[in-house]
Amino acid sequence: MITASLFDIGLAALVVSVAAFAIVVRDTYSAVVAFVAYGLLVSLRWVLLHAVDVALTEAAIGSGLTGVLLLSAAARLRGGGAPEPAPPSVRVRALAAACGVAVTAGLVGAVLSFPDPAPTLAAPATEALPATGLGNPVTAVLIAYRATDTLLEKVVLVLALLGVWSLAGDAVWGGRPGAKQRADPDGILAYFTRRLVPVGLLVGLYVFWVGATHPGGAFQGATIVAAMWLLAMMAGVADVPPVARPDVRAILVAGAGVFFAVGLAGLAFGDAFLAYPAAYAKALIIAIEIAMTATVAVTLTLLIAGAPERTA
Amino acid sequence: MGDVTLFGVAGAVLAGLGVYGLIASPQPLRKILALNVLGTGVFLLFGVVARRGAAAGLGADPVPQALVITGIVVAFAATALAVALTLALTRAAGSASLESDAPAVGEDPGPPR
Amino acid sequence: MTEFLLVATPGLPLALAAACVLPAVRVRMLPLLALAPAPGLVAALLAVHAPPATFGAGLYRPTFALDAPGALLLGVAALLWIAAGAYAATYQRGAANPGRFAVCWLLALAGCLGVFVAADMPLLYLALALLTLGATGLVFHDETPRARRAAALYIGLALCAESLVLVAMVTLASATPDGSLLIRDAAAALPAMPGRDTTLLLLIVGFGVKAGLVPLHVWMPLAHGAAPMPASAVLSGAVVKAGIIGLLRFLPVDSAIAHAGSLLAVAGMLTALYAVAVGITQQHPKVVLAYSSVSQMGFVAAVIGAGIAHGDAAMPLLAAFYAGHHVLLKGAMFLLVGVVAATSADRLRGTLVLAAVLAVGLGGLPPTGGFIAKYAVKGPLGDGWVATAAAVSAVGTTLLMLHFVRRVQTVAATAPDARAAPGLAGPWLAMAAASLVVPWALYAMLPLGTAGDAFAPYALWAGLWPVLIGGALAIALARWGAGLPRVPDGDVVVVIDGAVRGASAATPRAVAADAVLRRWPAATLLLVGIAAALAAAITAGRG
Amino acid sequence: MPFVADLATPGGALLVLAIAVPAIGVLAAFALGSRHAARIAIAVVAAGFALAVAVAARVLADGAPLVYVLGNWRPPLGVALRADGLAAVMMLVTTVVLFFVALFARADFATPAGVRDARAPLVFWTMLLAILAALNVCFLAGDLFTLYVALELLTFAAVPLVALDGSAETLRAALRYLLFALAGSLLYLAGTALLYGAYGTLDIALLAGRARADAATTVAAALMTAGLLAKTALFPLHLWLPPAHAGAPAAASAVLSGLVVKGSYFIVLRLWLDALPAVITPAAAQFIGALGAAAIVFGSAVAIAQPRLKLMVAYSTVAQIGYLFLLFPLAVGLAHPEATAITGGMLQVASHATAKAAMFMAAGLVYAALGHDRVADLTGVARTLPITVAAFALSGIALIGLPPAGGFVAKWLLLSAALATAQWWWAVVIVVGGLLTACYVFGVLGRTLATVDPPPPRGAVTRGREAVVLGLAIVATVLGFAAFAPVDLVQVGRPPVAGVPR
Repeated sequence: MITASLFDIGLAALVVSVAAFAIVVRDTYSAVVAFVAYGLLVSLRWVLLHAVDVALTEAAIGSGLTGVLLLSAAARLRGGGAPEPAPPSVRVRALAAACGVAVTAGLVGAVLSFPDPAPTLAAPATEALPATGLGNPVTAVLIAYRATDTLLEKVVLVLALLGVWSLAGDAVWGGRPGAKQRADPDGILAYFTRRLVPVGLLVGLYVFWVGATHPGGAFQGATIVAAMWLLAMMAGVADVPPVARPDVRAILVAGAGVFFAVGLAGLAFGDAFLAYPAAYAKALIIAIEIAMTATVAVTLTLLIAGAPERTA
Repeated sequence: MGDVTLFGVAGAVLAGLGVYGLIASPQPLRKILALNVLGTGVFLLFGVVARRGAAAGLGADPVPQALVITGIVVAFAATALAVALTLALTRAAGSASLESDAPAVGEDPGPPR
Repeated sequence: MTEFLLVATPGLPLALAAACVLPAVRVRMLPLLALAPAPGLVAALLAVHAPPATFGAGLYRPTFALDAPGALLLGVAALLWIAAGAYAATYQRGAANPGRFAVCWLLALAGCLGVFVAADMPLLYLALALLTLGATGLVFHDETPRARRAAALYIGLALCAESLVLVAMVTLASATPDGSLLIRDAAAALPAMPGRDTTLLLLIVGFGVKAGLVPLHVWMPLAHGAAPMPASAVLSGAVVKAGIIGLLRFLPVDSAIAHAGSLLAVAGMLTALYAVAVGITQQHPKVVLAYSSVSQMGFVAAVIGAGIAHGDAAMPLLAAFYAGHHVLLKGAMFLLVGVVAATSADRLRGTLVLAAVLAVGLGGLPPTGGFIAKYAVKGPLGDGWVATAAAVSAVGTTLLMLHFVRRVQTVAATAPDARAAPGLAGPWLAMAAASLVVPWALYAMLPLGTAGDAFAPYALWAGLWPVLIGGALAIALARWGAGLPRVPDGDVVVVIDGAVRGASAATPRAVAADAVLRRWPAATLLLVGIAAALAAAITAGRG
Repeated sequence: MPFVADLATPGGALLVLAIAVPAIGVLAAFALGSRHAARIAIAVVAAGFALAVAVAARVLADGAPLVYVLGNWRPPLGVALRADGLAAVMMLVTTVVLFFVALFARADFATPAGVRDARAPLVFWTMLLAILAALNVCFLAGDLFTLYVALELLTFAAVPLVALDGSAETLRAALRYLLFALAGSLLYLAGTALLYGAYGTLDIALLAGRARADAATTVAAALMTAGLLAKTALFPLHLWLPPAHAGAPAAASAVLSGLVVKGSYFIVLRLWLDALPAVITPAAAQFIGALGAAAIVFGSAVAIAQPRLKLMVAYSTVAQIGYLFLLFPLAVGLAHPEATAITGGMLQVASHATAKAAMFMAAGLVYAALGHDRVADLTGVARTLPITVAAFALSGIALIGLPPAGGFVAKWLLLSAALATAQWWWAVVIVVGGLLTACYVFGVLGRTLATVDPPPPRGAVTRGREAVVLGLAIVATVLGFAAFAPVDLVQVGRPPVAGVPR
């Protein structure tokens, strides 16, 4: 823990400069491309912070899916031909810069004033691990110790998806999100997709499975599965399912539903809501994770697909 | 602990950049991008806190990491909703600017339901 | 039994008003208006010194009680409300929207009688609020631009006054032993409490607006002029007494607040004389009567002030007695205006003679009710400058009332042999008789002084000379009055109009500023700015 | 802080159900389509009301807060749910208002015959339940990060309601609302990061014991409070509220104005009264009070000048939110915080929630009947819609603070707190606020009661819907009789008046 190594300083400077470029550059499309690169660099920094789980999530969701979302939106908006709104006056930009500096200074001052023996919950987390039957402490926090946050977060995802769907016109309600993908069936994209998707699914399932003991878990696995499904859709191999299909709705609520079911079972029979009886804690957690992976994969894909636009 | 504070400073600078972008960039899409930069900055703060809390054989305190994972997923959901809204607004109003809506006193901007 | 009566006093009108939610009831409510004040009248007669009636067991327990001044005023006010209710039944039958008139009438009635029976502060505030809402509806009733302006002014000033009274009540509540909310305890705690002078100022200004002390009187000529006839009668007669009972109940006769008493006396006498000066320049009889009310309320406030300044313990009952006479007489006068308006000029002779006698009676002509009222308050007034000012006020009042009698002839009906309907003439004659008989009955019943020495020669002369001088001045006014300047009714209200225009000019600027603040850059800059300011406030505050 | 960090009280299971039932309702409504969603929503709101009553009764009976440790992992590792007097009152108010709004909205958001699933009804009923779930988490969660997730749940439930009719105007309002709320959330999240860095826990009760006035805590408190003020739209951070609340459908506006802004307000209360009382200084409390006073004056001034009724009621919300923040200088950071101020503040919150929801629904009915809501052309509406105007009048009286409405008792308590702590200027603000509110309320009432030329009614408004609005307005008026309650529910769980958190 000698002074920060040259690599760290270099990476930090690089991340900040890419972020600054993404914020300041005039053209939106290049800003989004810069943002995707920025996302990957941040994932690298998470590895340096010994947070591999977070690095995986950041790479998959933070830069991957968010990048796809912003890129497709930028492409659509760029085509719109709407006149670029005038950039704000110099005075506003100066004040904004001052606010940015103030926020940075405040946060740096706060970080520097942290107490030296840093308070941590690492010890109690590891001691309680055997009770959950899990190896990876981060997954244990997500699924056991702070299970309510994850549970509520599932409901947040459902609401976000319904919010996106609510922007559809009444005429196309229940239809398929996103424009019809016109990719030629035997082009290189379709060929590449048919080869990659099975492998990708396998990797996703593996990342999900290994999450119990090593970095990985439901979110990361689900994101890889979602990426594969998106690839298939873009390649025209598969089409986005219509919004009104009951089985799609069922999958979307399965994750949170199973979580609640197990939680309420704990309330009724076990000793507390969301408490897993020691005997089959492992089995229950696996069941929850499976349902969660399926739900998150479908939800993330449909979030990117957007509001229903066609009934065909 | 030199490099951990470096990460802290980097996170703070990213947050500052995010705030600047949020205030100064006119289009909503750029504001969404700035919000994501601000988000990553804040999550890096959690990362620094986690790293400082390394103990009991773990490289970092698992609790803040779990909070960050939940935060990233929520931030993605927010971005998705914001982008969908921006696209819907562009479709409905032609231009996705946030400003031209202040209903000046007197004119009746259409019948809300 | 008495508890039921006390609660029924405001309770019955409120119940009737609530029943008006059904259109079928609302349309047929007009004839019932005369019955609504009945429990108030009975309560005034039977429940005078009954123990306070308390309800509920929670943090706040509403209490009803009736002390002697309250009972006296309640009785005469109920009489006026009954007569005016009967009068309104005929007067308003043809007019538009009788249902809304009835609801507003009942709300004002409940508030007015409620003020007299409320023994704790929140209940008094509830009564004042009901009174304001109902009275505004009555003033607004004709919906002419003049009525709208008068109603807006009335509710604006009334709400401001009630806010001041509310702050005073809260201060008193924190000063009373163990936070008791009773008015009796508040008045006892007033002289010795820490923020005494500010509380006194708040009470005097708050109830001063209700009673119409100059310069807070501006709403009265406008409101009483614009309201329908029976509404003007009750507004000018009974509703105005809310301010008087407020002053009587909250200001204890205690040497510690003698300075407040003299301040009130000065304000009262100033009001009395100023109102006469402006009143004689007015043309419309209802506005002249309104100024007479302002003058008389000023006189009563002066009596209260002088009583407190001299520490005269009997003052509250005497002041209430004088105010009681004014309720009856002023109510009769307003009903008279309606009767005159409905009868042709040549049939007015008898009515005008009776009106003249009553009008001069207000100035103190023996043997009318006015004379005994003025004689009764000689004690509290003492014999300093206040007494001489009182005499001058008597002269002024006589002059003003005779001016009113002259002006009222101009509104006589043009149809050759029009005759006022019995529904109008009956209540007018009843009130005229009451204003002559009731004061004497009350004087005999209540421990106000022996009737015998009221007829001593020097007392009769003391009552007569102001009236004679007033009569002479009235004749002079009749001949050379045309030269007087035309003062707009509500005289200093132009000041308030200016203030209102100033305030309403501020709203577009606020809208413009709001539009600026709601732009995205400005709002986000403020967001970070507020975060910084909070951080500074948290660190700075720690020193 | 008398919250006992680890003792799980027997009644705690009620707290879990108060969150689980609406959340499961959201999932079921989303999965089963809009026709079932309406029925599920009304059933769940009724169950929510029963749970709220049970929680309040249990809190009153125990005289102490209910605590429930989730997953049997005690804080700081796990998350605890706590219901003190404040939470119980808020849960009662929320379920009462939602019940009336649900009854009111049945006509607007009924699924057309022959259609299994329609867009607007599905979105409305699902989001209504989501708001109930999110608010219950806001009131009960004892952990700051769980409160963050609850805030996001609340925002994601509210934004689609704003843009339900899909016009460009409401979409722009929804986008501004979402972006500004996200900015606020991220500031709040930054604050939680700093607090965790400084104390190793995010549990409110533990934080109260450990909080010390150092740089990290100060910056954290400032950022979190600013973020929450942005989500509560306290002046001058109110840019998103007027177009959002005026553009949304009537039932949605009622919930947005009456309840949604109260969620983030409650968390500011939790933060300042329970989590960081040792750090917050009187100067900061005076600053927030000053913002509240500015909100009252500015909000009322702009409301008076508004040409449209729904925008006027929206700006009235901006002003009344200022009223809620007057509680802070009267109750926080003083040598002995005034218990009456907190009771008065809570009664003001309850009175505003019920009265504002009723007023927005009344405005919605006026719009439905006349086809417009221009204030200038409302003359004579009282003849065509007497019950709606009566409801508008009653809720107006509750907002002004005239007896017997709850607003009056709240004003009385706040005034006595202001005078007891020798801060007369807040008393002036409270009184001026009431007068300014009277300006625009009586302005509108004066026009509606005029009988000069009653407008021709265009849309049909059923008597039943008017009765629902009148019912809620009567609840706002009857709140005044809360002063008759033998014991003060709000004070349960508050620190002893000495203000020293245990």
